[in-house]
Amino acid sequence: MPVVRLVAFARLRELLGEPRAIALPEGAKVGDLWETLVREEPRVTALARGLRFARNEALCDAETPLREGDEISLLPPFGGG
Amino acid sequence: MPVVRLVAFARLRELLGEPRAIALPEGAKVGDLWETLVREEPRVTALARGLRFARNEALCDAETPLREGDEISLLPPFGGG
Amino acid sequence: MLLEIVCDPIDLRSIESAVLAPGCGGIVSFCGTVRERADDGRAVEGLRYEAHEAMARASFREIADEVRATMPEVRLAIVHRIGALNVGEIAVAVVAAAPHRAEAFAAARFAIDALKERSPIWKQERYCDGERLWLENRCGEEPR
Amino acid sequence: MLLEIVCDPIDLRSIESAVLAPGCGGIVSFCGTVRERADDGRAVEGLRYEAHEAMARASFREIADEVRATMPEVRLAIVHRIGALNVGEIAVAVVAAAPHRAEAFAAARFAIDALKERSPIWKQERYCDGERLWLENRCGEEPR
Repeated sequence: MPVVRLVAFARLRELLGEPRAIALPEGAKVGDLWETLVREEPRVTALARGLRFARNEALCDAETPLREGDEISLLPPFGGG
Repeated sequence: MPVVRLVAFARLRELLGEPRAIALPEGAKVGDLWETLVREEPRVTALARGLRFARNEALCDAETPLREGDEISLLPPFGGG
Repeated sequence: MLLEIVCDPIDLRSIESAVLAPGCGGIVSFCGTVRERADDGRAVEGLRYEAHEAMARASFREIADEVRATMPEVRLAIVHRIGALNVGEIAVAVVAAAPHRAEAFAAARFAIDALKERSPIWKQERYCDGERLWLENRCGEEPR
Repeated sequence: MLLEIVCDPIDLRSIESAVLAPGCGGIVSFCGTVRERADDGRAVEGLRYEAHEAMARASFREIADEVRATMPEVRLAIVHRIGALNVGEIAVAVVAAAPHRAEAFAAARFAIDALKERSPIWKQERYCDGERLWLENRCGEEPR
């Protein structure tokens, strides 16, 4: 049961809340975390387009395995500048 | 005998001096003014490359006739910026 | 290289001073400010920016490294503000100093384009009518 | 449009303030300063600029008119200093503000390139070894 820290930004932060710990089944991947969040808050489904993930400040993909203590960031399309 | 005001810039100003009046024969053109200056100060010859003339603040060429009261500017290649 | 995410108002002059060196004859500054009207003409009350600060700073370093690799003489600053901004305030400043102007222009333009494309920063436009909208940069299209 | 030949030190911030409008989200400033070393490496004591002031101002207006014709939303300033300048001082400032950054970059770059090519302004480099040299812009070549 890895416990990871979830950090969401922009509209996703508004829907999912401030950074928090979340426990996932053994062997879970980043994509499984996203599926868990979709079940928790179905409105995030509409935000999947262009979404990127980062694990410990490095971009990763949905197949990346989760490890205890990982910080997983949900990065919607950027709007800086 | 048109009298024109001669204004030279940069190295030409150093050689020909500050703005001054200069009298030329009736029918003289801008090119004749230049020839007069070359006789007066032969060192300006080396500065003919890229030289442009202006008559009353508008670019002109050596064939432009001189008229009484004209301001004739000698514009070496630019160096601004 | 000055590469920062800041919460306080941006002082462009102090950034330029930090970048400028006696060997640099050309300095190009790009400054993005909060406009009073959105692209659709709606009156804007202000913006709110947020960032993954560590990743944004890392992206600035990556951009600066790429500039240095192709234009080693350029000195670069990238500073982005986060939090709430009012109309007219500076959201982002990119300053590039170089011995000659071609490199300064190229570096500044590259840096702001790259920032918009790859720095994890988000912008919420807040309109005078009360609506709030998270805006995405349109990458690969006509730059804003 | 602020288009000037000045004798006193250039205050870039006040030029930017004059140009910036609430509808402009991007502002690009180019600033040419006096370098401490010439292209050949010689130590520079300072520069001296002179201009045909009336013709130089007219050339700035012509440049601004051309910018307006192709980019009507751009607000532009061109200010060139003449007289004696020390190392590090600003010789020329071009500021372009526009709703979007592409136009601001394009206008600033066009204006400084055009100024170098067609404004009757002359630069004398004064070296620490005592020599003085009138320098010509290299038009149509790699821009400085």
